[in-house]
Amino acid sequence: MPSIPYSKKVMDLFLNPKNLGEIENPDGQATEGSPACGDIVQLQLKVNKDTQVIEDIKFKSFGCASNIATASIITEIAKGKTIQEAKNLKYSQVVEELGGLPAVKVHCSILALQSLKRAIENYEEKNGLVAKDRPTDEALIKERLRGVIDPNTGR
Amino acid sequence: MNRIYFDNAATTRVDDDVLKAMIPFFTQNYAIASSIFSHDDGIIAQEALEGARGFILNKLSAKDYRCIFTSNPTESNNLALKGASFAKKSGNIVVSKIEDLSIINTVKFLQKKGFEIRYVDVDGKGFVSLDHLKQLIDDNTILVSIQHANQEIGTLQDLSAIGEICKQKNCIYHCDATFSFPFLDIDLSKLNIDMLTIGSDTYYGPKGASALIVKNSLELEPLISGGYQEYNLRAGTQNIPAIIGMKKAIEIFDKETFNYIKSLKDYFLEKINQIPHVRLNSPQNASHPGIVNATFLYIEGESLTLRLNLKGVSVITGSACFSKSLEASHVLLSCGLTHELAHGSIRFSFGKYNTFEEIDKTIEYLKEDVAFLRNLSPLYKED
Amino acid sequence: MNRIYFDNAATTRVDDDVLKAMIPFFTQNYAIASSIFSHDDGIIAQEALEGARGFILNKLSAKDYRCIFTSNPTESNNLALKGASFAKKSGNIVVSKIEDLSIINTVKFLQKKGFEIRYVDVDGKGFVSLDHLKQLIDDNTILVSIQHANQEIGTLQDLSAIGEICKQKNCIYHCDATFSFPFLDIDLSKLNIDMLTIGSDTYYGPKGASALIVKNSLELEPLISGGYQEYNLRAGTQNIPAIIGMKKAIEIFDKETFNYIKSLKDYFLEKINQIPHVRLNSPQNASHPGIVNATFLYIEGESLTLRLNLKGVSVITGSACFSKSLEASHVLLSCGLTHELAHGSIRFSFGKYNTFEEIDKTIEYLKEDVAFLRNLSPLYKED
Ligand SMILES: Cc1ncc(COP(=O)(O)O)c(C=O)c1O
Ligand SMILES: Cc1ncc(COP(=O)(O)O)c(C=O)c1O
Ligand code: FES
Ligand code: FES
Repeated sequence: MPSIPYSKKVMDLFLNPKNLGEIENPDGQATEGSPACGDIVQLQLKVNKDTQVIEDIKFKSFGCASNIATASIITEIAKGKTIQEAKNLKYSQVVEELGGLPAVKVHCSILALQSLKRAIENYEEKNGLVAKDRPTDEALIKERLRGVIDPNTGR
Repeated sequence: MNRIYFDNAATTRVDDDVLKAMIPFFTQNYAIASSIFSHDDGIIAQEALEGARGFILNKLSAKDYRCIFTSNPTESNNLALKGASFAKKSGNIVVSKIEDLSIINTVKFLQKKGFEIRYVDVDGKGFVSLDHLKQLIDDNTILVSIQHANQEIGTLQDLSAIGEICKQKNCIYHCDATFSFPFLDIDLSKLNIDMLTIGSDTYYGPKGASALIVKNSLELEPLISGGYQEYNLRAGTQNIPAIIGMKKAIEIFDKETFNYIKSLKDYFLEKINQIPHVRLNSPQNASHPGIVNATFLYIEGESLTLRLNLKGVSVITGSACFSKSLEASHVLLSCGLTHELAHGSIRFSFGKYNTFEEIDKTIEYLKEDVAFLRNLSPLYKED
Repeated sequence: MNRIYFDNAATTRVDDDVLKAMIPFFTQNYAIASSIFSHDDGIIAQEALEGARGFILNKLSAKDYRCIFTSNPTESNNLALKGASFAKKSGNIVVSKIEDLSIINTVKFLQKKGFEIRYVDVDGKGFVSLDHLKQLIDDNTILVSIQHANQEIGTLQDLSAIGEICKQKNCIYHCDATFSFPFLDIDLSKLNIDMLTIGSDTYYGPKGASALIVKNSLELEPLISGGYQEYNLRAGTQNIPAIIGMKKAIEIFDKETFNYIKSLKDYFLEKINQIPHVRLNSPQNASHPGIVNATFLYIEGESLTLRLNLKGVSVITGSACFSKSLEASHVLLSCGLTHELAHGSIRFSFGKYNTFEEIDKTIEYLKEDVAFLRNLSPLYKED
């Protein structure tokens, strides 16, 4: 059997993504786009205001298999965690959970993770937990992805 | 599982008759062709080689032309562009924006070597603007390179008009006909083409063969130095089995093959209407008979090709996610498609070994997979 | 008539097992290799290609090297010399005088582009003078190219000593091993070789395949621009059937094959003593196992090859009359042979499909034809 350079886990989540869809009246949400390849990830949250625990989380993706799988696994990991715990999630951890990603596709996991962090920021901002939001423009995305968007190295 | 191969624009299965024609040149007439005063083995090889050369020149009605065999169309295109440019030493080169990478990256290389490169615009369906072409050519233009059939969307350029412009402006015209020959007739006695690239492995011939057809009067600097093969323009032992296979593939490519492939395409175009929100990127007329490029709105192409692949269908996409360089197809972008539209584009290319039943199956798979991926997409709102 | 083919140094018959290994890649696994995220057909091709690449690197104990597939040894040699020189931009290049034309004419080309070329002397049997080599290399030397086995007389150079000199002098060493590999082991973990050219069609592999093995750290300017194949150093669809054939040919070339070919040569050397006034141009030791170059004094080589050809024997000569350029073999002249001696030289090259009986026959023919031609010769006075 020939091997597409995706792990079994990535393929499973690509074919059967978890937490797919949208939340009505989300407490926080973000839509991130990648300047590298033009894909879009949307993430929405329901957060328990007392415990700060993420009670529901859903995503949509206009991206490749790696992007879909990463978004999916992030929702699984984040669900039930506090926003603080979720914010500390490292992308290396996500890649590991996925059983690795081809180097050229690592940036897709960064993108998905960024939308989680942005969705949390959006929640914090709406609830007066942070002072000011910086708009997500291309410059900001490039800054965040700096060093990880070289498609040949994935770094 | 029998796979459904709809990637015939990339390369095709070798025809059994082609392979049969090649076999003796592996195990019987295997000698090299260069020793004309020497032994019969070499002379047999030489005659086979020259036979193929004459056949191809004749097929193209190329009277005052040489036929230089190379290893693939990329090499032929490199020999044409680098060869003519280095022979001329300086000047500007005009190419269309939708050429194959073997042209695009060759002119980028030539730019680094001091040549100026000018890109002709194309319209929404990939047709070169003849007005823009005329504007771009000036006294310092040494070379124009504009393809025949486009490799991603199938658009056919008007070679006669382009050749006429180049003739009037007195510059060399190179045409990359890799993807059109022998599907479409090319008559060099009637067209103003100075150099023509043809391939082998997209019409049931083998890999390892291609030719650059070059006017006798035209000077080229060789890319590859060494022995005195191929009019001293391409050194190295010729790949005679592949060249014989190429010849055979041209010989057996007939009107019937053309019509069958075209009927597959027509059938597919009829069926694809069953899927909503599909944008056809290929032109309706003046298009290669075997190719359909379509964008499935709101979804990303790599995901779709991957899902189709799991069901046994081989296609490719112009999505950035799919390419090694994470850049969307330069052809689609040059035709004015947004990144988003290029993202969801799929190339279906049909060949003589495909069947109508394969198309039926693929349409069913497409319905399922497109619906699934749209459901996933943040851009898609059900009507 | 069954011909006697003693031109195995030019090219060999493809082994049936090699052909068998190639066939599926014409008609089943025919897809191109470049789309790793795409369809299974492409991935199968990719894996076969990378399998062959890994196999070859491993065979050569090439740890920190890339294996760049090209269309033939001429192209590999061009990529090595032009690629490294253009990357370095200026300097001098040192080559032996007895290299193949694909090296000799490439450095002549580079000379026109501004590089200085220096030629190392060889002795009467073609061995490079290591002292002269040391003298020629200076601080501006960017590249040394000295072959392994010579294509006309079989002389084997001391790669270890040459590599050591290049290492000390800190310049790139390219070795053309087209005619030695896999007859002779080459262990890149022990030799100071930066680039190595290997072929396919002189050891029962197909035409259309060759590789340039290049140290990872070494920078090259590509000859052929286009798609992103072969580490971006050689664009164009890879000829996978030929590459698979090359791999198979390496796999099945064993000690037994070597010994059999060597025994044919030894037998021939023993028998040729029956003919008077024969000068052996090949060295006794450090010589390729399948080649004998001999001068039949007082006669002209083209006449002899022609007579032998009529009796069904295929050989070639270093005579000026035989070559397209009417120049005697540069190899023999560089070894100090007079034009007269080069004139009567014949190359016999043996292969695994030859037999002892074929040698017996050829010796008989030689006796007749040499006598006939000497009788014709104004130079020959019977003793
Ligand atoms: C129009 C055109 N030109 C050139 C090429 C290059 O072909 P190859 O990669 O076989 O050299 C292609 C390949 O798809 C093509 O479609
Ligand atoms: C030592 C050597 N190098 C290079 C070549 C060139 O080989 P080709 O003509 O197959 O490219 C030959 C061919 O005989 C050779 O013997
Ligand atoms: S989303 Fe485009 S490469 Fe992954
Ligand atoms: S005698 Fe005729 S070419 Fe030498």
